[in-house]
Amino acid sequence: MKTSGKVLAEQVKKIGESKVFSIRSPSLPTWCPGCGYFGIHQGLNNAIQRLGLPHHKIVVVSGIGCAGRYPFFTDTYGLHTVHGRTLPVSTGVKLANPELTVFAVGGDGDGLGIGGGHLPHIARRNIDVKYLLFDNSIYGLTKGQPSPSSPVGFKTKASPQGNKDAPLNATLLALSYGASFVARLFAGDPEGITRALVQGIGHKGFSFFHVYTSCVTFDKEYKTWDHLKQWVHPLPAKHDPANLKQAIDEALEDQFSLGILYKRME
Amino acid sequence: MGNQIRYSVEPEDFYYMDVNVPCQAACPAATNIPAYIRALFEGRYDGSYSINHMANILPGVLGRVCSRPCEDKCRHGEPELGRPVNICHIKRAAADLRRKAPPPEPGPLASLGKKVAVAGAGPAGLAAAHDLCTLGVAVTLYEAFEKGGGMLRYGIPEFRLPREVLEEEIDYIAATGAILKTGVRVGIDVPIEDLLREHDAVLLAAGCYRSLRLDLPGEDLPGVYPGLEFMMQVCAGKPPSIGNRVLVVGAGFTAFDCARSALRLGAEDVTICLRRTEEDLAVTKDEAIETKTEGVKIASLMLSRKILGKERVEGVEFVRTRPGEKRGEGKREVVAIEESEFVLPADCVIVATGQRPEPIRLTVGKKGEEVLKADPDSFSSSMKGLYVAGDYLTGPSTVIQAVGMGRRAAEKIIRDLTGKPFREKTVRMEETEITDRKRAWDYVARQEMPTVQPVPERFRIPRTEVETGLSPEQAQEESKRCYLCYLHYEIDIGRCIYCRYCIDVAPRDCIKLVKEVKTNEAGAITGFTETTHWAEVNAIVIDNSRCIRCGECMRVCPVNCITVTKVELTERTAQEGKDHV
Amino acid sequence: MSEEHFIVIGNGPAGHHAAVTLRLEAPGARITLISKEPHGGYRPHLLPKWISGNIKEEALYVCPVEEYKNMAIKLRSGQKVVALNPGQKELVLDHKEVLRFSGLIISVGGTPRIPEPLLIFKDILFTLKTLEDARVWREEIPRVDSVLMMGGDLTSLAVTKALLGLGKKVYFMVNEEAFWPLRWSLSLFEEMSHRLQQKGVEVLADQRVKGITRKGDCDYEIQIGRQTVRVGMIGAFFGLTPDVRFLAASGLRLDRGILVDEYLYTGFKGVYATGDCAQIYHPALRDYWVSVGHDNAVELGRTAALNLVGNTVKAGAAGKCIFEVQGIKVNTSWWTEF
Amino acid sequence: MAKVDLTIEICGMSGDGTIAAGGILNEAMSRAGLSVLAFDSYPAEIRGFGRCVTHSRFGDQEMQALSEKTHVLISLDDKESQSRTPFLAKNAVVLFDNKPPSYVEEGTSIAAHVEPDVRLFGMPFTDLAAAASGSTRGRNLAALGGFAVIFGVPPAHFREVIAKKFKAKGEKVLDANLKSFDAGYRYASEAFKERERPVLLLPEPGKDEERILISGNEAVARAALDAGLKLYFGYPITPATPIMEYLAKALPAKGGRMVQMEDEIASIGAVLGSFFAGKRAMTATSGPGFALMTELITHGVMSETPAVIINAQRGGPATGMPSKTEQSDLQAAVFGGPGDSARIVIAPTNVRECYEFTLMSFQLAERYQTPVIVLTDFFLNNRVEKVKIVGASEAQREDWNLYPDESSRGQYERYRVTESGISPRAIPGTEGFLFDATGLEHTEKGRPDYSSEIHSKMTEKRHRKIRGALNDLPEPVEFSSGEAMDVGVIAWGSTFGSALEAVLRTQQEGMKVGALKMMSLFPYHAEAIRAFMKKCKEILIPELNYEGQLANLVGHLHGKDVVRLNRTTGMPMSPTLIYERIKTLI
Repeated sequence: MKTSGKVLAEQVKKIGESKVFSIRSPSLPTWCPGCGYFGIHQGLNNAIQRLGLPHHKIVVVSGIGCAGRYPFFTDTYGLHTVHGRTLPVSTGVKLANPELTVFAVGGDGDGLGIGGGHLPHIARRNIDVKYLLFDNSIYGLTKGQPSPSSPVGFKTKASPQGNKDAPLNATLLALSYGASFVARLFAGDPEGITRALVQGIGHKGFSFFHVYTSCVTFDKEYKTWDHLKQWVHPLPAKHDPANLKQAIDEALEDQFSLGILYKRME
Repeated sequence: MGNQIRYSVEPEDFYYMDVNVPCQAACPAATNIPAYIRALFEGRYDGSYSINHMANILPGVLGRVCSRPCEDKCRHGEPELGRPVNICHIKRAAADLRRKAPPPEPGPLASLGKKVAVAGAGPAGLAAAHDLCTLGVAVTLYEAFEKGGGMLRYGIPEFRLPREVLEEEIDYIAATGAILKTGVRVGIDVPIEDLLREHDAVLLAAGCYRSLRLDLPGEDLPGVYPGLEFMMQVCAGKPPSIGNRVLVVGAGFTAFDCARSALRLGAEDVTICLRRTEEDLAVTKDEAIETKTEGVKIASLMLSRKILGKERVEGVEFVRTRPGEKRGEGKREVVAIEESEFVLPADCVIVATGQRPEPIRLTVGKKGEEVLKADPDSFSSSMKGLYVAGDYLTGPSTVIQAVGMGRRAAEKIIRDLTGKPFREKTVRMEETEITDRKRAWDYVARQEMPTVQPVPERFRIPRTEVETGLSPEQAQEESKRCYLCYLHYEIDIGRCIYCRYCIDVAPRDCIKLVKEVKTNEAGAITGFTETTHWAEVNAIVIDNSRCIRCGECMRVCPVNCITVTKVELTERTAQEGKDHV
Repeated sequence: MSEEHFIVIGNGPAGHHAAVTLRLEAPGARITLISKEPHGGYRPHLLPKWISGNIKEEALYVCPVEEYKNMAIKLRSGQKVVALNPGQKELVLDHKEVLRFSGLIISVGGTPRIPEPLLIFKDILFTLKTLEDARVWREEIPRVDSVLMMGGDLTSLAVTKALLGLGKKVYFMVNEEAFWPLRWSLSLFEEMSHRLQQKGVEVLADQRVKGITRKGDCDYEIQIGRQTVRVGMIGAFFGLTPDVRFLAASGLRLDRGILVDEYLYTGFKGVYATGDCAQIYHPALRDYWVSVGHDNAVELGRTAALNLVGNTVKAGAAGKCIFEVQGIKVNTSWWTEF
Repeated sequence: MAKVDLTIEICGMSGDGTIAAGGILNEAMSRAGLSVLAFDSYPAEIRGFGRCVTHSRFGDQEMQALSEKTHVLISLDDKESQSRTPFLAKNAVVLFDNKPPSYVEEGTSIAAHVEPDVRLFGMPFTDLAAAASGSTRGRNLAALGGFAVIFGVPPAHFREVIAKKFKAKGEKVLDANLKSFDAGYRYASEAFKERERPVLLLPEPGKDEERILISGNEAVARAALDAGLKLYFGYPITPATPIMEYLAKALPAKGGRMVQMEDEIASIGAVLGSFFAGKRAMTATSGPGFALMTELITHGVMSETPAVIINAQRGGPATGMPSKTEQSDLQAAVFGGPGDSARIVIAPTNVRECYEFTLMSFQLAERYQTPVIVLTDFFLNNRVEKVKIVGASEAQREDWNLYPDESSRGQYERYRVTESGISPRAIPGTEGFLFDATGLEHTEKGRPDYSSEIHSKMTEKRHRKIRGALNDLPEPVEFSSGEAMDVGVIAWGSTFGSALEAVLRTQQEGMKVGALKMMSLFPYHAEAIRAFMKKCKEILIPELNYEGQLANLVGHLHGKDVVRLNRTTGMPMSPTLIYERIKTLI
C-alpha cells in the first residue's frame, strides 16, 4: 500500500542518522545488478552495526572470484588473497592478532574447488574465523563454468552435455569436518543472515555460514532467484542446534532448511 | 494479497495526484482519464463511457470539440518521451463503439423535496440539471432557443459536431427527470422573480451570445458579419451569401469555424487575419493544420483599422503590428507600427473576436435595469437563491470548463438547500497487481485521427463530419500508449537489498540512489538528494514524477519488495461513504 | 570574462562571421559554433558557380576546418539543435545533450520554400541551398539537356546563368510569390522576362501548374496552363522560409522567422537572431522582411555579434548593389552578376 | 596498395554486449571476403564497471598488427568511448546512440569530444532495440545494423552470424536479436542518405573459401584435436578458459573427454598420469595457474614423463590483470621450479603458429620425454585472424615415442643412458617391461640413488637430451636484405607482428634494418642468433615485460649491450613505438 511522503522521508532520515551503512565503501560495488551478494553484504553489515564492532578491528579475507572483491566494498581492513587460499591466510591473520574479528569470504569455486583442502583443517583447529561461503553453484568471474556444487546435468559452455560430477554438500562437509558452528542461510533474507552472524560472531571458534545465492548473469536454470525462493524454508522448530547427529541428519535429508544447524556449546 | 482499500483526504495525497496524474489535474471536470483508457484497452467500451460520464456528462460531444487541456500535460508528451496520448480521440472511440444505451446513473436518491430552475440548456446548464436530478431534486430547464445544447448546437458547425450525437446525450440527461422547456427566455418571457418564488433555487447558465464588435468605421456595411451570428445562421441552415474573397478577423475556434464554413459555402480565397502570430492561436495544432490543408490562408501580425466600401464591403485597411510585452500569464500586447497601413480587398468580412454574456435584467430594483453580480467561486449571486454558472458567469471559456462549473454549481446549490455536503473529493488507494503493459508499447506510434480525404470530398456535402473516428484497432493501439499514471510503484526500504537490479532495467532516470527525501509542509515528496557515495545511499526510491509505470523494476526485483497501488482521485457521496467508482 | 560561453547556431555566412566577430570582441570567452552540415563554413552564393564548373570546391569553403581550432572556436559539425529555452539559457542537441550559454546568436538560415499547391510534387523538385544540394545538381545536370526553373528568386537567376553556360535549354516560369514577402510588379516582371529571353531562355508567363508526369528517368512532362513542356529536370526557387520549427516551444516570438527589433534582439536577454532566419520590420515595405544575399548575411552576422557583447548597432541592409523591386530598394550583391 | 584497410573499434561498458558485437562484426566482415585481425580488451569485472573495447582491422591483404589509428568508432557507452577519440583518424566515422534514456550534461556525449572533420552518425540504438524486441539487450545489434548500411556490407552476412551465435540461446533470444538488427538496418537505410555512406569496395565473395576466422584459443584447441587428443584436464582461468570450453564440446564426439579438475595442480597431475599411461593429454592455464604447476612440471623433467602445457600469459604477477596482455612469464616458463630442470619452451607469434606449435608440442614431448610449454599471451589467445588450417598430416600425428626393442624385454632399464640422452620408454600394460618412474634422483634402472656420480650422470643425460631437441625445434627466421644492417630487431610472441610492421616501414624508407623471429625459447639456436647479431650494429629487443626477459636470455650473445624496449601497459605494443625507437638508433 502506498506509503505517505512524510513516513518515507522519516524512514530515510532515520537510516541516515543510524549510520548503519557507514560500513560500506564509498564506491558502488561492481557486482552485476541483481546479484545475491548484495543481500549477503547487507546481512553482514547489519550484524557488524548491531554488535557495534569498530571497523578498524575487522579484517575481511577474500579469495578469487566475484566474492573476492568483497573487501573493496566494506569500510574495514581487507586481504584479497590468491585463489583458494582464503582459510589458511585467515588462520594466519587471526592467530597473529586475536582481538581482530576475522571474516573469510569466498565463493563455492574458491572454497569447495581449489580451496577445498583447507576447510577440514581450519575446522578441526577451530580457529575463531567467521567463514561465509557464497554458494551460487557456478564460476561467475570466468563467465559461467560448473562449480563443485553444481548439480548433475547443469548445462554451461564448459559442460555442454550437462555437468557429470556429483555436487558437494558444503554444510554436511563442514559438520563432518567438526566445525563448531554451522549455519545455512539465503542471500534473499538479509535479516536471517544478520541474526545468524550475530550469534556466530559471539561464538568463540570456527563459524561456517553456507549462504545460498543466485548468479543472475550466468545461471538461468538452477539457482535462480525464483527457484531459491521456492526451495528455502526455515529449519523445523524442534531442531536442536546442540545435537551434532541431528544436525548431520538434517544436512543429509534437507538441503534447503535455513538457520543455525549446529552450535557446539563450550 | 487481498486488495486492501484506503481513502484519504490528506492535502499530501491531493498534491500527489496533481503531480502524478497531470492529465486529470488539468481537466476542469477532473475526469479519471487513466481509468477510462484502461477500460477501453480491456474492450469495456461501456465501462469506459460511464467512467467518463461521471465527470463529464457529454463524452460523445467532448470527444469531438474539447480543447484537450489534458493532452498538453500528458506525461507521454514530455520532450524525451515523444507525443501525448490521444486522450480525446479515445474518449470519442468509447462513445462511438459502446452499446447505445443510457449510462448507469447513481440513481435518484430519495427525493429531497426541492425544486430548482435552470436557465440555459448549454453545457453548464445540462451538467447542473443532470447532477441535481440524480440527487433527487426536481429540475425544470428553460432554454431560449427551440432546442437544447446552446453553443454546442448553434455555435459549432455540424462538420465538427453531428447533431445526432448531441441529441442522444441530451436525451440521457432528460431521462434523469429534468423537464426541458424550450423557446422560453428567462428574464424576458419569464421574470426571474417568478422563478425564484416557485423554486427553491434558480441557476442562470445562459451562456454568452453577444458578439464583441471591433467598433471600426464601416463595421455595419452589408457583407460584414459578427462571427457568432454568421455561425448561427449557418447552423440554422440559412447561411448568408459571402462571395469569393473572405477575410476572417479573429484567432479562436469561432474564427476557424467561420473560415472553414466559408469554404463550404463556395468561397475561393479565405484568409484568417491574426493580430499576433500562429504561435498564439487558441485552437489546437491539429485544427490549424486541418484548416490550412482545406485551403484557408493564415496571415499574421496585422491589425484591422477600417472596413472600406460604399454600398457593400470592398476591403479592409490593416496596419502591421509588433508583439509587445507579455501581460502576466495572458497574451502578448499588440503594438501597432506607425505608417504601416495597407489594404486587402474582400467580398465579405467576418469579425469573430469573441463574445460576452447577455446581461439578464432584473425587473426588481430601482432602475429596473439592475445587472447581476456573481461570485465565480461560490456561483452565488447578489440575490439569495439565485446562482450563476458557465460562460454566463465567466465569459467565453471552453465546453469542458462549462461542464465542470455546472457540476460544481449543482453541488453548491444542494449544500445550500440541504445544509450538508453531499459529495466530496477523495483519493482512493487500492493494492493491485502489475499490469500487462509492455515496454515495447512505449514505442507505439500515436494513432492519428482519420479524416475525409481528398479535401474537395468534404465540401460535396458540407455537413459531413471531417473526423471519422478511430477504428477499434486504432483505439486499442492508442490506449496502449497510456502509461496508466494512476499506478504508484514503491520500494519497501525495509526489505530492499540495494542490488540496483531495478535501476539496471529502468528505461530512464526514474529510480534514484537517495540520501534524503524532501517533502513540502503537506508532507508530499517534492524531491531527493541523490548520491553515488555508497555509504550515503540510505535508500533506493522510485521517483514517481519520472516513473512511466513500465513495471520492469517490479518484474526483476529479487526480493519482491516493490509493490503497486492504484491511486485514483474520485468522488464519494458524503453520506454513506459509498463511492461512485 | 572567461566564464562567458557564447553559442552560435548555424555556420552559414551570418553564423560564421558572427562567431569570428565574437572571438575578436571577447577574446576570453568560450565560443561554440554548431552546424547541421558535416563540413566547415562555405559561401552558398557561390554554389551556382561551382555547379557550372567555374570554380573548384575548395574555393567555396570560408576556411579549412582546422582554422576553427586555431581561432579557439569549438565547431560542432553535423550536430543539430532541437530545442531552446532562452529563459533558462540552455539548448538541447539532437542527441539529447544540454548546452548552457551566457550569450546566443541564432543564424540557422532558411530552407527552400515550396508553395502548398506544389507540395505533392516535392520529391521530384530540385532545390538549392546547401552544399549537398549542389552536389546533387552537379550529378544531375550532365544527364539532362533541358531544365524548367520555377519561381524566380535570386538563386534561380544565378543557376540559370550557370545552366546557360553549360549549354542547357532553360525554361523559366516566373512566379509572383517567388520573392516573399515582396510581390512582383508588372514592370519588373517584364524587365526580368526580357533579360532572360535575351539570354535564350523561354519564359512561361502562366504560372498555374496543372500537373507533372514522369515519362522516364530525367524526363518529365509539365502542364502549365494550356502549354506542356518536356524537360529533364525541374528546379524550384521560391525563396527561403526561415528554419525555425525547432523553436516552436522556446517562447521566442515567431512568425515566418524569428521576430527581432532593429538591433536583432529577440526580447530575451543575451539572445539574438540574425541572417536569413531573422524577421525584421522593413518600413519601406510596410511589412516584415528577411535578409537576402550573402553580403547582407555577413553584415547581419557581425551586427548581432557586436550587439551581443554590448554595442548597439542597427541592422542595416548592406550589399554592393541596389536591387529594384516595386520601387523598393533592396541591397544585394547578386543582381549585377546576371 | 590495399583497397580496404579499415580499423573499427566498438567501445562500451561491460554488460553492453561490446565483445559479442565485436565477434559478430569480425565474422560478418570475414564472410564478406575481408581478412581479419581483431582483439578485444575488457575489464575483469563482469558488469557495470570498466571499459570494453574491441579492435578489429579488416583489409584485403595480410596484416601483421593492429593499427593505432581508428577509422570507425561505434560507441555503446559515450562516457567510456571518450577515451578512444584521440585515436580517431582524420574524417573518421563515429556511430553513437543519439537517444540516451535521459538528457545529459554538456560533455557527456561523445559528440562533444570529436574533431569537426569526424562524420557523426547518430542512431537511437536503445529505443530501436526496445521497440523491436521489447528489451534493450539488443541495442548492440541495432548498432551493427546501422554499420552494415553505412559501409554497404550485405546484411545477410550479419544475420547468418547472429543466427549461428544465438542458436544455442533458444528461439526467443535469437528472434529478439534478429529483430533488433533489422530495426537498426531499416532505420539507417532511411536516415542516412546514399551519398553520405562511405561504402567499402568489398572483394568478390568466395575468393578464399578455405581460410577460416579463428582465435588463438580455438587454434590451440583444434590443433590438440587434430593431434588425436583424448583427454583434457583444466581449470577455469582467464584467458585460457575458452580452450577448455571448446574441447568440452568437441572431445566427446571423438571419444575423448574434458575433465574440469578442482585446481591447476590436479590438472597437471592428471596430464602427467595420462602421458605416463601412454595417452596424449593437455592442460591450458595462465600465470597464477602455471605457478601452481611448476613442481609437477619439474617432476615431469625428473621422471622424463611427457606433458603439454599451454600458458596464456596475462598481466602479472599474482592475480595481476586477468584481462590484459603481457609477456612476463618467460623466466618462469624456462627456469620455473626447483633444480636444474631444462624443458622445452616454444612461443608462437600469430594464430596460425598457435595451431602449428600446439600440434608439434605433442611429438616433441613424446620424443624428448619432457613437459613442453607453449607460451601464448592474452593478445594471441583472444586475437581473431583469418587463417588457412589444413589439419594435421599423417606425419604430424605420428607417435614420436621411442619404444624399447625386444632385446631389452625382461631386463628393461627405463632410464638407460644413450648417446642422444633419450631412453626407450615402455608403456604400462606391456609385459616384460615393468619399471618405476620417480621424482627422486635415480639410477638407469629407476632405483632411487643419491650418489654423486649418479646425480651428475643423470643430470647431464637429461640436459643433453633436451639440447638435442634443437634440430626438431623451429629455427629463428630472418626478415632482412641479408647484408649488414644498422639495427636488428629480435622479438618473440605477439610483439613480433608489431616489430615486423615497424621494420617493413623503416625498410620502405630505405634504411638498413632487419628483424629476427624467435620461436623456440628453450633450448634456443644460439649460433643462428649470434650470426644475425654479427650483421647488426645495434640489436633492439622489444617485449611486453619490465626486465626484458628475452634480452636477459639471449642478450649475452651480442657481445655488447642490447637495446631493450620494455612496456607493461597491458595492451599490445604499437608498431609506431618500435618504429620511432629504431629511428633513434640509426
